[in-house]
Amino acid sequence: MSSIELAGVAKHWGDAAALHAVDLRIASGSFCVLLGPSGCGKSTTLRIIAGLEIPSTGKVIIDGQDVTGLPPAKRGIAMVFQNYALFPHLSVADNITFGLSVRGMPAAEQAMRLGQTAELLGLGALLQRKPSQLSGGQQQRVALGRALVAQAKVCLMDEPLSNLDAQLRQEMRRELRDLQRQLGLTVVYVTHDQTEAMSMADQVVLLNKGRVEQAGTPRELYARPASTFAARFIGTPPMNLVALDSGRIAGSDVVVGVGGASLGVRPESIAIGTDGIPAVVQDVEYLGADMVLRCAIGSETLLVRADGQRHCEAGERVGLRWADADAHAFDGDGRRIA
Amino acid sequence: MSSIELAGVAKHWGDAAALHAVDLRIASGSFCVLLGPSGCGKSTTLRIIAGLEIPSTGKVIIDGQDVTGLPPAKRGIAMVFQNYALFPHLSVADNITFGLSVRGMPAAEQAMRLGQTAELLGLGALLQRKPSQLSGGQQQRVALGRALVAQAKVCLMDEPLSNLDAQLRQEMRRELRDLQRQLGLTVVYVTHDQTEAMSMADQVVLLNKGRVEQAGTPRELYARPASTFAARFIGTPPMNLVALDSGRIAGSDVVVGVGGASLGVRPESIAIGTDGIPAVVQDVEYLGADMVLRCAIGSETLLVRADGQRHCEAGERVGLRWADADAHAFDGDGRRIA
Amino acid sequence: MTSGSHPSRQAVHAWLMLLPALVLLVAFTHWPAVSTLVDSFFSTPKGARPSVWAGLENYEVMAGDPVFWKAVRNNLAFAAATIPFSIGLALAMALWVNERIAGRAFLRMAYFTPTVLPMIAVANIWLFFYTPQYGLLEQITGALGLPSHNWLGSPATALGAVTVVAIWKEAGFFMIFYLAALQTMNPSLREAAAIEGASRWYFFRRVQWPLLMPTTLFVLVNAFINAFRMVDHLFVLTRGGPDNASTLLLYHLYEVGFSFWDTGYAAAITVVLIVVLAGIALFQFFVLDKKTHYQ
Amino acid sequence: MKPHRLTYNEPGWLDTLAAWVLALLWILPLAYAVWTAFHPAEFSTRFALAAPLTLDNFARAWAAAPFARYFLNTTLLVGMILAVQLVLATLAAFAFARYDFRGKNVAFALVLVQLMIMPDILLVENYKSMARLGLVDTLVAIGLPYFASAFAIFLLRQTFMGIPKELDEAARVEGASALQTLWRVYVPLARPVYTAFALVSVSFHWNNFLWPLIITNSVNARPLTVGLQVFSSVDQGVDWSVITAATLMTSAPLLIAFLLFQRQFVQSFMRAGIK
Amino acid sequence: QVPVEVQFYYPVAVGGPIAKTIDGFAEGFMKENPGIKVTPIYAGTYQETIVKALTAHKSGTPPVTSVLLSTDMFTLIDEDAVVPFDNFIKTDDDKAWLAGFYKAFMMNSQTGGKTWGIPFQRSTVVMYWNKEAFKEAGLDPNKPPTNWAELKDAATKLTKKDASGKVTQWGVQIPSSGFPYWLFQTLTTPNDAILANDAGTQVKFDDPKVIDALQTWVDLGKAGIHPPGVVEWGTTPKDFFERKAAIIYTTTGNLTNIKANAKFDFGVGMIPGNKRKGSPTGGGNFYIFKKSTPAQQEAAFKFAKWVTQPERAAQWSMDTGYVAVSQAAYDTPTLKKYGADFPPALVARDQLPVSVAEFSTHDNQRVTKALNDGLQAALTGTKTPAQAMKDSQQEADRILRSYK
Ligand SMILES: Nc1ncnc2c1ncn2[C@@H]1O[C@H](COP(=O)(O)OP(=O)(O)OP(=O)(O)O)[C@@H](O)[C@H]1O
Ligand SMILES: Nc1ncnc2c1ncn2[C@@H]1O[C@H](COP(=O)(O)OP(=O)(O)OP(=O)(O)O)[C@@H](O)[C@H]1O
Ligand SMILES: [Mg+2]
Ligand SMILES: [Mg+2]
Repeated sequence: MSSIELAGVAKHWGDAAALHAVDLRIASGSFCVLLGPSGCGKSTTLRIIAGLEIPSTGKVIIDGQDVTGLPPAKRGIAMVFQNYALFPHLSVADNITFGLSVRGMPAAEQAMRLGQTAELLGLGALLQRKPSQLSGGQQQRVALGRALVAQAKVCLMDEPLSNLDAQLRQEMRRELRDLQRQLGLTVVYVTHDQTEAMSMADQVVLLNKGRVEQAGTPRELYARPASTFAARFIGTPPMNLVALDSGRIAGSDVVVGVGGASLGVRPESIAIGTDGIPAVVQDVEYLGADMVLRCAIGSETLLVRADGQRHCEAGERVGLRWADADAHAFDGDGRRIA
Repeated sequence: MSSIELAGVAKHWGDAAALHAVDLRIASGSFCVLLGPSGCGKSTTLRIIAGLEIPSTGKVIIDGQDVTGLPPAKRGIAMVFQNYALFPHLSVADNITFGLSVRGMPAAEQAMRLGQTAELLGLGALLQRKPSQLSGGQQQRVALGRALVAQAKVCLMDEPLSNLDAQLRQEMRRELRDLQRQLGLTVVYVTHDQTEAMSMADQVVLLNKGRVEQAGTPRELYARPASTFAARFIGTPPMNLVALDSGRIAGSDVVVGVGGASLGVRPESIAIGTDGIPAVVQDVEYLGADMVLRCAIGSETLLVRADGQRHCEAGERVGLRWADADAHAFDGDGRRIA
Repeated sequence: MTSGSHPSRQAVHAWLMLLPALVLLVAFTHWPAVSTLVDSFFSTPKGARPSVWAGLENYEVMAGDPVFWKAVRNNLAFAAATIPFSIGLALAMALWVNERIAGRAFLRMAYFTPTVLPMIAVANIWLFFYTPQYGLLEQITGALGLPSHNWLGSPATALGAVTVVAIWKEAGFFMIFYLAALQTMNPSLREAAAIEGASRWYFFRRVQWPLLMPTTLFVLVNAFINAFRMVDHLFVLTRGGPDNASTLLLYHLYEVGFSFWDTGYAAAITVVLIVVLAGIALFQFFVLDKKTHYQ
Repeated sequence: MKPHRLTYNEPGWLDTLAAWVLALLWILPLAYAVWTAFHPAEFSTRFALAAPLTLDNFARAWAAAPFARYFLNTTLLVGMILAVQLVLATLAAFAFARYDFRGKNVAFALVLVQLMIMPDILLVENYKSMARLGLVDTLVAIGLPYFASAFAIFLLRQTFMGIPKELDEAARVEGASALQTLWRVYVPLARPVYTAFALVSVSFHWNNFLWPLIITNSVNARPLTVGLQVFSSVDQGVDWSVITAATLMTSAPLLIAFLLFQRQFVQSFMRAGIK
Repeated sequence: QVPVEVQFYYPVAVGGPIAKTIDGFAEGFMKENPGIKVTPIYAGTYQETIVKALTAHKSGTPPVTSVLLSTDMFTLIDEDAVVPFDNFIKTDDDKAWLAGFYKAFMMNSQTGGKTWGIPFQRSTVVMYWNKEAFKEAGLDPNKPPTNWAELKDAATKLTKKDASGKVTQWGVQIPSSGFPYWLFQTLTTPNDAILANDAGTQVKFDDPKVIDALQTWVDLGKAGIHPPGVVEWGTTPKDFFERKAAIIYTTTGNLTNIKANAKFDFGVGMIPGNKRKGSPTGGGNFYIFKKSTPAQQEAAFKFAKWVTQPERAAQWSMDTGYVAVSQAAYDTPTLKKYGADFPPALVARDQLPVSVAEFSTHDNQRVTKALNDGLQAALTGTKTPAQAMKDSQQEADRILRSYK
């Protein structure tokens, strides 16, 4: 069992700072998802945990032991690299079993584990190929396989499913989650896919510009975003943030029941009908199961998620409504109020 | 304006066949999305259009001209590679303007276009960096920038947004779509993200094991899947396919109004309530805005999408209902019936 | 070329790119080499006696020339020692100075000195190292209480002494190419291997070594050829002596060609040398090239 | 203690020790040359700390030949040879590495054959050619037989073959012609190898002796080694003091150049930016 | 009128700014002979010079004249590269000039009644001894050994060993690398053996006197008073400076070097005799190449004659340490004074009357190699002297078969 702790970890490259004093605690056997916009420092965090980068300041503690100076090999981790880092001259099979043969595992057991992993990832027919003969998604699965086969106590995954189709992805998520539970792995998982973050994580860590913006369970992040950044980042389409002008929606005389500088409402919390706050549909985006309407109130616009089967046209006048519990208030700095 | 046509294009590597006689027509100025499971031949199709691979058989016709033997440079295309293929020795700026300077565009114009593109992609602060100093998503944006800056008539994109966070992705989609419309580009776009496919495409081409499974508008594919493969592939969670046993749901005595070997119903088309077809909730997956229930009827299970705010527990008994228009029937080979 | 354009146009482009180099090669290598081949079938012209067709006579002379065979034997021993040692050392050196080792710039220069220093001068310095009584080697062995030895002057050690100098020179030379190749290697592979817990040795064996194969192929072919054409230091160190104990093929060839001025015989040796070398080197190349992973 | 560097890719102390021992062995001749050149002759075989320093040996060596002119010639010579070699070899290597054409293997074999042919063997023939071209006693004549270097072609071919195809493809999609791709992608990516070749080629031609001696007559066309050779004639026995002084004098530019250029051997991140 | 151009290749075999002296000669000559332009071209060592000259010759553009080893005479004749000087000897003055060279030097310059080379930088082998070492060993420092018995005796006394029995100073050292045959002649000549006939077509390696001479050399080593194995020529002077060898045999060309570097009093003496006295000559001659115009050849001849005039020969001798080529040179005031100040400079001259030609035959290098190999085989103990010389003889006979 392996817990992971980052204490005041920062990372600079010359002037450029990728991480500013990050503090983080990942419980042993939990599934932690790192989330955040592109370039916010997710991979860097992962690489520091792995021991591939040395933090400029701060400590990395795994299982209570300070491992900041320890080489990766001694940390008992497995990793899926964002860029795969497959060995180009080795076959898929050899890539996957690389770590096993490093540890001198008997060939028979290697073969067995390879078989299992390959089946899990649907790579059975490709074991003799070289990475250059694989499709992008297949390469990614090999990278995943290499990390999974080791069954290391800590598994770091950097967008391991980003190049897979939705279906396979769905399957993989389930398999990963099962595996993690079954083996009691501590997983640190980077993804930009919110559904993934929401459905898999025990803990979501939201990074922004090298700082931890919010850390908590998926529900917490969704239900009580700590800042406008968190509010906008989680949820597709994102939470609507409406500027308030002394309690009214800016540019209108609609009074809302909260104070602060802005009001947040999730598109899916808004019911669309004929009554409620009057708004004008400006734009319709069709998404299959549902559709997203852009509606204007005063000088502000709100996105509203509606059933995909419903018919709606730009220019239509509609009424919007949401429950008080679904309204979030933020102050001028974007921090949550209360 | 540039239309693209593939006529009987096949591609083999030794024994392995990546494409079997694909026929495809992409109208000039349209946005065509290639969709399909990992390894189905999407990238290969794109690379054949680009001229990076020579088809084993068949012809590639761009704008009525057979370009099968023409080198990539002469085809007037731009391309985002699935693996980015950034020039590691060039700065971000030089990577983006590579094509412009190769074609001898005046420096002033290059600088202008670079500025526009960098701003569009949020790369302004990184122009002097080398690819090795970028995060994964930043690299992907550079790759995108390199293709966009050329404003070539045909733009091929291989999962250009797969490593971006949801928000940026959303923005990018909009920008790409705008740009495509504005410049009248013909775009062939590979993605594994259905929302992307649905929201962006004029035409979706669904590939399966190197064959075109179905081609049509997003609505067509969603509303009238041509096969069980297409039915299951599009939509998250996918369409439920329930085996029928002489007009009844297998293992139960529930009679449904259609014939054939299986019945398809989308999870979002199923209403959950207290009356309707009786079912037992087996499992609940929480996804933020909504949740997915796995419900059992007889020996079959169905996924049902429900509102995320609703409370529901495994073991609960519920009633399911769907409209006749939402039921799809497929024959024993998985082809749609009528 | 993977991509598109018409095969015959491709060929034209390729030949155009080769043309300048090939023209010069033909003019200054192949053409003279062919004339050497022709010479080898003629007797050596000597003043009043013009050269006449001699058929295989020069080759027969070679077959019966004990010094030639001695040189062949010496050269095989020389090659057997220099090739593996110089490649092995070059690789070790390159691996060291590729990494952040203490004093890297100095180490790099130290290993490269054999290439920078002119061989004439260096041979004289080695001569001092090997000199009996007060030479460097003697000063060291003397300090250790070992008996004095005439390294270059006794048949048992002359070839070995010459071989050491060759290894010294070659290893530093090849090091630079291995170093360059290592620098182009993808650093994430090392990271992946580090994560998997691979030791440095394991990483070398399973990843670096196979990925260095293109360079090794290059180095191997060159080491092999150099083993048969490195002679500079012999001129100063032993001149093939004592009693041909350290004669190598090319040195023998020089003697025949530029001391004896027996151009016909020299041509015959040249032809045999080139044919054998080319045969083996091209065989090495074309066999190993197929097995080499290039990217 | 706080680590500042990644330990996983660093050599351990055992490696460091071995590397240093080997380096000290390897540099011994140079170290000896430095010792001897700066001390009077009687210390050329005795290593006493108290030995007096002197620049006499350098003065004697400098006076023995028109070294200033030779330096100029040699610099021009190696510059010219290197430039031509690089251009020709780059083109040829590119053709071998990235084109498929009939006769490729034969052509490559023909190139490789040059490696086996010792240039000295071709002395007489090449002298005749130069005489016919009227080039005897010119720098060009020294360089001409070396312009097409099989060594460089082979080396660059190996390197080019290792350059990720993705980058070639990207360049071509961007509209680059073959030559543009070569110049803007292949050449910069192969930089460490170019550096290696440049160092080796310059060293070789800086020190090459017999052919330049034979083909040139006048001070205006002769390289350094011809001047250096004055000291290597051993009729009077080896005078290590002056040989080493002359050697250091002529090799110093090379050593300095190496120290400067060895920095060019930096990770080229050839696959960065490729997923 | 266009001046006649004379390309002149010369080797440099001794250290020092020789090129400047040569350039000075050329300038001096041109001043006196305005119609001639002499271009001196430094061509490396002797070996490199002949490679350069013959390469140029084979390409049809040889130098007009060159200084090459006297022993290369037969090679050059065989290659049909040179012309005899006899064509140019027309006046009495010319004849007197030719007759003025020491006989010993002319032996390597003439064959078949023709003169092919003109002695220029010539040398001979002499003996150097360390006077201090003599004193320490209880020998008279001013009485060097004059015959083999004395040599052996002195060498035995001069050989010093340290506590562990390792020799720290050898009694005598005769180098045997590179060109052992030449040093060997310092043993065969006193043993009254001549290795080759004048025509260069016949050698006598298996002559008992030759074998005996070789046996003597080998025995010096076996007796532990001469270093074992093959002794490097190049390090021999250093061995002498370092007092690792008390007596050495080496060329007179080393005199300047030894004078400058020996930190002890040393003597220079004639090679010890046995049945007679004697030593081989060595060094280089002027040759004139055939493929040049008669005018050029004539000019080259003039130059050779001019350079070997007594004053120039004297200066050359002092500059280089080589033996001046004629008695007249030694009679010039400058050289006389030099000899008076530094008597060892005259030893070589004094030895000339008993000196013999350096070993040379047709296909010279090949025959020489046969002899060298035999000598080294005997010295390193792989063959007995008799066997070694028999093998060498056989090989030489085979090579020379076609010249009879
Ligand atoms: N060089 C090759 N040799 C053999 N097979 C290859 C080669 N390149 C690709 N393939 C195979 O061709 C099939 C199609 O590959 P392609 O890259 O087109 O897939 P894709 O649809 O882009 O998949 P992904 O979404 O995973 O990128 C794959 O099964 C792949 O393994
Ligand atoms: N070698 C480097 N030198 C300078 N800056 C770097 C270097 N490597 C990364 N960075 C910067 O550090 C920041 C964090 O990078 P990181 O790779 O951790 O981002 P990320 O969160 O993984 O983003 P993505 O989702 O795009 O992969 C980025 O802004 C990146 O540009
Ligand atoms: Mg990242
Ligand atoms: Mg793909």
